[in-house]
Amino acid sequence: MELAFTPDEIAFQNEVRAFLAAHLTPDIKRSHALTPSVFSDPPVGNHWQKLLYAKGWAAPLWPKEYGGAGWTLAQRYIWEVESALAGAPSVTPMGLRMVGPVIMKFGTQAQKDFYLPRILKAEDYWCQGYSEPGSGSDLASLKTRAVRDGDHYVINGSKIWTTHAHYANRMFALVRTSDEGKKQDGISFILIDMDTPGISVRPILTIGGDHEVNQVFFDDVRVPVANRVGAEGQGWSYGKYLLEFERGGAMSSGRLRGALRHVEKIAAHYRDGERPLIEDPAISLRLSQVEIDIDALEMTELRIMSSLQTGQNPGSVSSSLAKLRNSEIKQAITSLAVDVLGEDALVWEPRRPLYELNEPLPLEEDAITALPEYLNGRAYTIFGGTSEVQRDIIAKVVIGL
Amino acid sequence: MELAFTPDEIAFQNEVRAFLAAHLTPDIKRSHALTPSVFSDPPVGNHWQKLLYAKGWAAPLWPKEYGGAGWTLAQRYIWEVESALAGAPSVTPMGLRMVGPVIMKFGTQAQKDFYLPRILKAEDYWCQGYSEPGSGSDLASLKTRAVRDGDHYVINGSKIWTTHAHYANRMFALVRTSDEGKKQDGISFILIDMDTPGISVRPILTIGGDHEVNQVFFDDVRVPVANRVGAEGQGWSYGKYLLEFERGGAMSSGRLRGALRHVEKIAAHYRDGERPLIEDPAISLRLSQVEIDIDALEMTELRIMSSLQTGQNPGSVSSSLAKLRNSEIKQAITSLAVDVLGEDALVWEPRRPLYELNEPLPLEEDAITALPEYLNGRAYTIFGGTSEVQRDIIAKVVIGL
Amino acid sequence: MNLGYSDEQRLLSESANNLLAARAQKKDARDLWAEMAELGWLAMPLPESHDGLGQGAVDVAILTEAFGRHLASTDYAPRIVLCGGLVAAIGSDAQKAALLPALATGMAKPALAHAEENARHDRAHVATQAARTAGGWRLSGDKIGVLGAAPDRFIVSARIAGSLRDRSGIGLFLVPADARGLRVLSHATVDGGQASRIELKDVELPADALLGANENAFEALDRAVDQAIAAWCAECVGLMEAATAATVDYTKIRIQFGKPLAVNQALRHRIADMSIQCEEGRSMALRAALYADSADAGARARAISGAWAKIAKSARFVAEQAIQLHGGMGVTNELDIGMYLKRVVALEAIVGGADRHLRRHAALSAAARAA
Amino acid sequence: MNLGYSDEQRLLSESANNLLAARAQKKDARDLWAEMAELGWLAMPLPESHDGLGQGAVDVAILTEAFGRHLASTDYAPRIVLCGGLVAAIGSDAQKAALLPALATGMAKPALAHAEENARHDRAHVATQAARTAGGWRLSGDKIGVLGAAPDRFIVSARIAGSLRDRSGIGLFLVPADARGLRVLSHATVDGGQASRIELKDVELPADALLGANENAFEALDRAVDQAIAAWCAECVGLMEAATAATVDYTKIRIQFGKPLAVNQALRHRIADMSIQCEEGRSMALRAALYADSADAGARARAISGAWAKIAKSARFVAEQAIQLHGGMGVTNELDIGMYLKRVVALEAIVGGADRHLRRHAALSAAARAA
Repeated sequence: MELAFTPDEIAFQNEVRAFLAAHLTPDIKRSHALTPSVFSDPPVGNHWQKLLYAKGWAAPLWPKEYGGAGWTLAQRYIWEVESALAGAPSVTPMGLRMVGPVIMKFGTQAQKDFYLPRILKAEDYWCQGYSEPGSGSDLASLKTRAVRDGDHYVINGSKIWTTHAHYANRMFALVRTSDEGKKQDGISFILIDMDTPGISVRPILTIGGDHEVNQVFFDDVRVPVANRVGAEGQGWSYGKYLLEFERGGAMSSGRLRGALRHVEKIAAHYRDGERPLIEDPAISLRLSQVEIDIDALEMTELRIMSSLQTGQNPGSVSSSLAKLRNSEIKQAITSLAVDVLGEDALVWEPRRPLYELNEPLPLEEDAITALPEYLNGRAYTIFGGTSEVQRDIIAKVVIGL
Repeated sequence: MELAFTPDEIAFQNEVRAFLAAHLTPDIKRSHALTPSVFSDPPVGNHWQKLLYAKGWAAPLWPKEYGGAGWTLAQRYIWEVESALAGAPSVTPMGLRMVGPVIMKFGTQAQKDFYLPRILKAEDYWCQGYSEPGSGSDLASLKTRAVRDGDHYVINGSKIWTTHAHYANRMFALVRTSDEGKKQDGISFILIDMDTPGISVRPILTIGGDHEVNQVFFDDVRVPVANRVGAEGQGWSYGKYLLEFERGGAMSSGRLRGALRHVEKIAAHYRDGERPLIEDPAISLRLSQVEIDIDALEMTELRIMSSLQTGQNPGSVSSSLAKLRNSEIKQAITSLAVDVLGEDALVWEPRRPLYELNEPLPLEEDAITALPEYLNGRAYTIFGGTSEVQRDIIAKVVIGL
Repeated sequence: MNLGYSDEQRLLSESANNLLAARAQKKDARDLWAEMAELGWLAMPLPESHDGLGQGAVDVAILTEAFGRHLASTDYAPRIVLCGGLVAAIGSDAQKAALLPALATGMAKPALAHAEENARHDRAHVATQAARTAGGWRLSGDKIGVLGAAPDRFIVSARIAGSLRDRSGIGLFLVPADARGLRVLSHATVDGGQASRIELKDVELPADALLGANENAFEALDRAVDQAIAAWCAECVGLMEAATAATVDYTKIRIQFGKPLAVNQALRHRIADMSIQCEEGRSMALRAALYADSADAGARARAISGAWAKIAKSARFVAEQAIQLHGGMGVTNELDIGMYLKRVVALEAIVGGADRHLRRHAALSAAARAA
Repeated sequence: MNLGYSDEQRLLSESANNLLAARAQKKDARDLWAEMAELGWLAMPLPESHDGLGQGAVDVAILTEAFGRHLASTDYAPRIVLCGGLVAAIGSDAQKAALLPALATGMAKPALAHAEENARHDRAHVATQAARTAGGWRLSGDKIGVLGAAPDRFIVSARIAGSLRDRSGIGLFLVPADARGLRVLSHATVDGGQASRIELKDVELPADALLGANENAFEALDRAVDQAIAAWCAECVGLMEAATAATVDYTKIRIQFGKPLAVNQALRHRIADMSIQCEEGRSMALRAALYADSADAGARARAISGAWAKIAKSARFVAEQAIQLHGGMGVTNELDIGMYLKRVVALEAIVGGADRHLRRHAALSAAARAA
């Protein structure tokens, strides 16, 4: 058993650091740091993805035949940690980590040839059409209907919580193509051009004041049948595959560590009288508590990675646990940041994007995002499967009833 | 609205303090303090009850016609606070607060004449035969059977968690007299002489090493039908009346306050190097946290009392809430005490009763009970309706589904 | 001992809640402040000697609880309880006559400018300097978190003597909004209100600008802030109860997997915990109100900080869980549910968090034990 | 990076768990210590130069995890890891030769006498005095929490120089159990074991009683205690998993209101939380083991205290909830379920609680930031 990296891994780590030093400019870092959304702003993430693409690093886990980096899990882990600690933007997962693998596994050759390179190069921006008003955790109850009409499906209904739908040019969606059998049956997986007539997008502002999510309406939207991935009525299983990929593929401890370092930075310049807040016993204990929680999650992620590397299946408890703890720790970090603000947590800055404002901000740049991040971050324990659903999943596996 | 006492109430408070100064001897206090059980040791509590009886204070809430003190709720509250802070033993509730009110309300004249004075004078010691192995929170599923045979019931079965059954000379029990209808029907409330042939008592030691509870076996135990209280098959409603009386009648904040003062006392003589532990920031914050929690419970109890005084019904949320918070705060206090012990929490003293030992104890008298109290105190959130059941009750009322 | 409301208090509670509920439903945009003046609400805690009604902290709490329930009027406590309370407590007769009747009619809109950078809710932290001049005083310094939209004057704490966190040597100065050398930078607040940072640069004031000619105003300030906290405790109770009620309603209506969310035991227990914290909060807010006017400063401070330590934590829990149980809808601006949390965050920024007040409670307890 | 067990480690884990499970089932009363000696378990972490196997902290953790799961052998860590580790680290060749082979065969039963009243787990708190004499040393002082039944000798920490909590000037002395002036007061421990307080009154020792002639043994002691904590972390993981498994079994069998307890979502979520804490505990115990032998004392100490802060809290939660979910039966001596909690309480008394180690972690982090 060995926690240290191999010489090859250390060489890779150095290469990553060199790349970050060369390409992660202060401007990019600032744009990322001044985005209080749960996700990176699309222009920021896209710009970064293009730089990664030029290096061949856009898709860490895609096989090389599809233009992926073909990294080992350890390499990907090193990448995640280094880029998070350096303050790099995160690249949207919607193309690379969500629809990409589904197309790769279940798509036709034509679909692969057309979509995969465009995902890789950030030429397309995808959004996910899963949730609907009224469905929520009970995703399979979705009602958006796709009715066959010759070579097209005619789609009617509505999707909600659609991240970056106002920016995306494509959507992958689960739609109902049949009412027969169980509700999970009769769901198909379909790729939709966002400029197809009949689609309208209504912005939904989050409580932090950010525009990340939307409601998308479909009014007789005609989508070619050729845009269906895999077999009709099998969409649920593809969607589940994607969700597992989404959760199990998370290596979140690096990003948490980066966020904690940021709070430490704020806590070092806020003061209580003469004393920097980071020396306040209550604050320093909470910083240690979060650090320890990140250490635990990191080791858990490394253990999962280690068993994946040797071909073992870490199981659904692992992915639910990682999702759960990641979201709880993120929230603990954002709460701590707001407490560090003290009196300044009163100050509200609604203008967006912050990194493009030319006027002075009402707080220091380091501190200005803490409050909207805390508020938007309430979503961590809701989206992608609520904490309650994760606990249901874990209990089911552990208890077996 | 007025938090202060009236002149009459202040006069009463002074009377209580004078009584405690005169009768609560160091010996009695010591016996009580050195009992790590959830309940007072029967000899200690009985002795104290006899002193109270002599003063006419044995039964605060019984009407005067039955020999009760006939106090107002405010007087009873004053009594509870003063006697708890002074370190007085608690008197067993089984006679005075549990079976007594049931007999008073549902018993025959003969039962009242015989039992009530004996309860008042501590001539009888009662135990409660409710729970059974396999029933637990689902009390109504009880199986101990009483079959009519002439003027007697013949009882077979077993009761468990029977506090002080090894000391009691009487038991009030719920027994099944019929299998017809709902399981709550067919339960009768019966008074049993503990020296009736066929009764055997098996001690159950708690994890703190104390003998408080027992399992009681009934093997063809013949009990006169005249010992049944109220109508056959109506026992469940009497039992419920009693449980409500037990919970709603609690005025527990005084006793919690006394327990917290005791922890402060230990924390003042334990030291970390040169510094008394009570000056340790972490300990002093926890002491404040508990104090605040007690303040809140006290105000809740006073609010309940205030609405009872004006004839309002505080409702079942109040009694569940008081039970829940009382048990949680008690546990917080016992945990804190164990943490104050530090290295000394390793030391185990299994001998009982501690107050009768003539050899030296392995720890200071003030500290010796902390560990068994913490362990036995795990029962607070289990007995008398688990915390989970209390939350079920509150949710049912609040949600209405 | 009697902890029930009087008939008048019950009536006040009903009328306040009815009025605010009706305004919210009609999206009534008429000036609430003017209506409150008409109803006598602004006059409630002000002294009878100056057009006030002389009512106590329990009555104020009835009002602010209703504000919390309906997410209304965040200006009441800072303007009436803090500014009004300070003028009533230590103002000269002339200052009282000038300000109190105008507060009662809603004409005067003063704001307390006390908090400063790095103060971290230490109320004796005053770096702003007040220097004596021939004609009176010259003030210089920066203030943050000055509550309320467009104040017409400020009550500015400034140090006359002593060093940074000394309790002695602090004075309160009446500064008109148009004073030379005063710069007001207003900003939005997280709870949808307005506040400002102000910069005082050699602001010249007459001698009678010093409130009550009092060069040691800390005690009065400390008490007024505690009284405002009592009002905010009650506001949080209203807010927690409203958030819990909204959550109960939502989870009963929202269907998931063919059943209302509210049948899930895990959510039921969460709601039970929210309800428990509402009840405990109500107890503590009542306790805070009953101690707010107490002559025993130590007992008052301990009761207030104890109540706030409990309530700030409970309110944060309840408001966060209300969002969690509303799921996706909870994290949007489409529902009001996020507003409860924002108001709690704002109050913690104003008053200090649970940690801060637990420490104050512990320090006061240690002092009480040593005495 | 590779975090999987080797085949040897898997085998060790299986055989340890099988053996202990079989002993528990048969209520096997034969001396476990002798059997462990035979199996080579006692020799595992001892140096190969002296009949040891030279295995590392991960292997020890495999063993102690099994002890935790089966509530077995609380003597291993104090005797082998602590005493054995100290002698191996700083003992002279003669001391190693005298003690280590005897430890490996189970013949020697030493105990570390280090803790003192008022130390509160400050490892540099040593009031016991070691004075130089013509023939060697004279020791006086009192020790508490000396672990193990009937030790045949003690390793006593005593101050040669410096004041109460100085890290320098601490020596470790080998003191035979029958030394004149030594009084051993043994007592039962909460986890069902034995420990003692010892009083040293002018105990005369030869010059070579000082371990390794080392007058600054703090670093070695600090490291040995951290290594023992790594072993105890793993023990807690075994214990937590066993308590959780027992709770799952019980709630599936126990019928209430016509259904198994385990169908209640509130209990299911509790069990999910217990499982999560088991997994996190496993991660942290592994981390502790991987850092236990690290040359970087700061990184080691931070990893150990971080792991223990997490695990102590988790283990207390899991053990308390295991009792809660067993209901009435949980609070009796009729089931083993209370033993898990008692062992956790004992370990916190020995090692210090989560609070104490969180503070150590924070202090080390502050030092690292300052560096």
